[in-house]
Amino acid sequence: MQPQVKHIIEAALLAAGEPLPIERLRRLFPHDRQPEVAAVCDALAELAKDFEGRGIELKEVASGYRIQVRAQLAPWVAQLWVTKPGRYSRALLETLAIIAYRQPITRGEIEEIRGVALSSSIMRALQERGWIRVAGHRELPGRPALFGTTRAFLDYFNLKSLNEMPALTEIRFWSDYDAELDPCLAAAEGSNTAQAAG
Amino acid sequence: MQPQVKHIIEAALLAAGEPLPIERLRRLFPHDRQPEVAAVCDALAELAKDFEGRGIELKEVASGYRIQVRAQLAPWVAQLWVTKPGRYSRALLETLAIIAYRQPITRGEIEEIRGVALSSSIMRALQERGWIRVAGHRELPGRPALFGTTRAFLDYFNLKSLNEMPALTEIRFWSDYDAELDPCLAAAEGSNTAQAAG
Amino acid sequence: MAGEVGVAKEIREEQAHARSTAAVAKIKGEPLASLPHDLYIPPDALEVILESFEGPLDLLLYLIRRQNLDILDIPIAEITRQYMRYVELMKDLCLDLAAEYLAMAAVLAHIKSRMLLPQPTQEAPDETDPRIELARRLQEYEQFKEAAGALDELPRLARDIFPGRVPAPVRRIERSEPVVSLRELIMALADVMARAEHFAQYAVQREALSVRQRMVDILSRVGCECFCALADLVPAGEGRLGVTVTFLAVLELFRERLIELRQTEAFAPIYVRAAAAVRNSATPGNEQGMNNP
Repeated sequence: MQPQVKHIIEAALLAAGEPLPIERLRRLFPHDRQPEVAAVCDALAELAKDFEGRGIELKEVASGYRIQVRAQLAPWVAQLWVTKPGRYSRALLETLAIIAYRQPITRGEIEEIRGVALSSSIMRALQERGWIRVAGHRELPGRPALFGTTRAFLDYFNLKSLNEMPALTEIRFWSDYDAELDPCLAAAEGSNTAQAAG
Repeated sequence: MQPQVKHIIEAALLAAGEPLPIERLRRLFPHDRQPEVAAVCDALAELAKDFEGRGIELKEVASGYRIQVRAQLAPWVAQLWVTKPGRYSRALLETLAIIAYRQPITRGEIEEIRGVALSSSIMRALQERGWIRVAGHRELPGRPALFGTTRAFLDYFNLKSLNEMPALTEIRFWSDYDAELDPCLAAAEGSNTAQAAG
Repeated sequence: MAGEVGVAKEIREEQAHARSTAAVAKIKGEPLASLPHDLYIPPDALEVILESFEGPLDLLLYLIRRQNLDILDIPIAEITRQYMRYVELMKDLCLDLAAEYLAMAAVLAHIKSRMLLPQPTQEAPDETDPRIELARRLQEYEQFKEAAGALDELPRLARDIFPGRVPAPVRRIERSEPVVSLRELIMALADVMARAEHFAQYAVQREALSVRQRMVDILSRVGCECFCALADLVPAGEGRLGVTVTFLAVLELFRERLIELRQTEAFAPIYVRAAAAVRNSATPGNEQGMNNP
């Protein structure tokens, strides 16, 4: 008996060990019997529904779909491993955050924002983890490399796209401050200031 | 809400990546709330039942329990690891082209034309692919094999006979022409041109 | 270590001083009478704290935040004094003081000197006010400092996210063959030709190709039959050209001593067979090629 499309997809997602995009799921089937993209999507939706109320969930991340333990059950499952994953240094996290929000960005620009020189070991560590890559070069003397984040970065942090990253706090401008300082002035200049700040 | 024992066990078995014995499954829970062995066994039996008719199954192996893909789904899941076709080396393509135009030809003669020694792996690869064969031997010391192309070679390149291969004078024109073209454009048009030439 | 404790004491005094003088600080324009108590820093922890600053911007932010000052209205003179204290302390503790700390000290001193100059009070700070640039840099840095914290909080693999991974039945992995286009093949040959200047001696014309093919056809045919009538080697329907091509191929094969020709008497049919050596070794009819010796 031919297994259902959704069961084949479930088995493949669990066997793959990495997120699988829809195209790769379609290629599990012989050429002449490849399900349409819509059919694969339907099967994925059914799977997600089957998992409701259970310990696992279907999650779409940047490079495709994966089956993972539901967040609520993570504390139990984490008991399986004695050693806990290490922490990342603030310098590494700040660098990664700047690249994620400001990409493509050169090393010099990162240093400008952080106000300190950037150690090579941090950039190497980020590249070795596959979280950042050289996305191009800026047309400046020395053609400095432009860095950007990878799909692996998004996968690691359980994100589907950069849009899902937490929003940055807004930068206030001097004009905002003036408005707060002097309500009368603010009333008079209201529209101008808002535009300048926007 | 406290998740069901069965769902915690399912999540742990899926995340572990190795078989888990019953004792290890019990230790997922806090000391004072560890389920009895019988309760774990019940949960495992329920899980096995849940998996019926699906792409995965619960299996007891020597070191414990694990969830695995059902054997019937192997044909589909194995597609995940079908390697993408590689590319042939320049040397192999040149060798094949020389044999096609100069057959029957000995290995030494191919080397003379190319100006470099010919590796055995290239000739073996071409023979394994079924594109060349030994058509005879030249009556010289050592009786070197004479190579020629096969019908499979013609079939692959969609040719009825060797006559349909472009004349060498045309080739010279092509290469001059390509040098002027943007390399990307030339690559993109590769298949079209090949069809036109065939 | 005594010196370190001494400096630490100084720092605490300085912090107390900052608290007492911070009454000038404004939060959203409101003067603050008293500030929340700053954290008491035990002397042993000082070094750890100082080492934990990510740079001059981080240190400045710390000084501003611990006094609940508004980044847009920093009391430059006071902050500069505090900043220099920390920089001196880092020097005293022989911390690897990055040059950036000193560069920032210069920026602060520059701003301070400008503030001392008389300014037209009624006008809003113009574009050249160096405090604007400092406030922008501080805010921008703080943005990413917070973003780094948020990134750290995101669920991540192996800590919060556990993907399912199960074994699959082992199956022979299929190997697929590389794809080659005819064009690639031709271009490869063009390369050979370009390289070999003496290629002219191998020059092959379109017409010659059919002779070459016929040579191989004949060779494989005579390999499997003992004797073959020359006439039978000419495929029907090829006309005069077919006869010519076959004849040329036979002559070429004969010249290369790959075939033997037999004629029992004058004008009798001519028979072709593979040369003795070819006969013994060729694998006739095996289109898929033979295994390498």
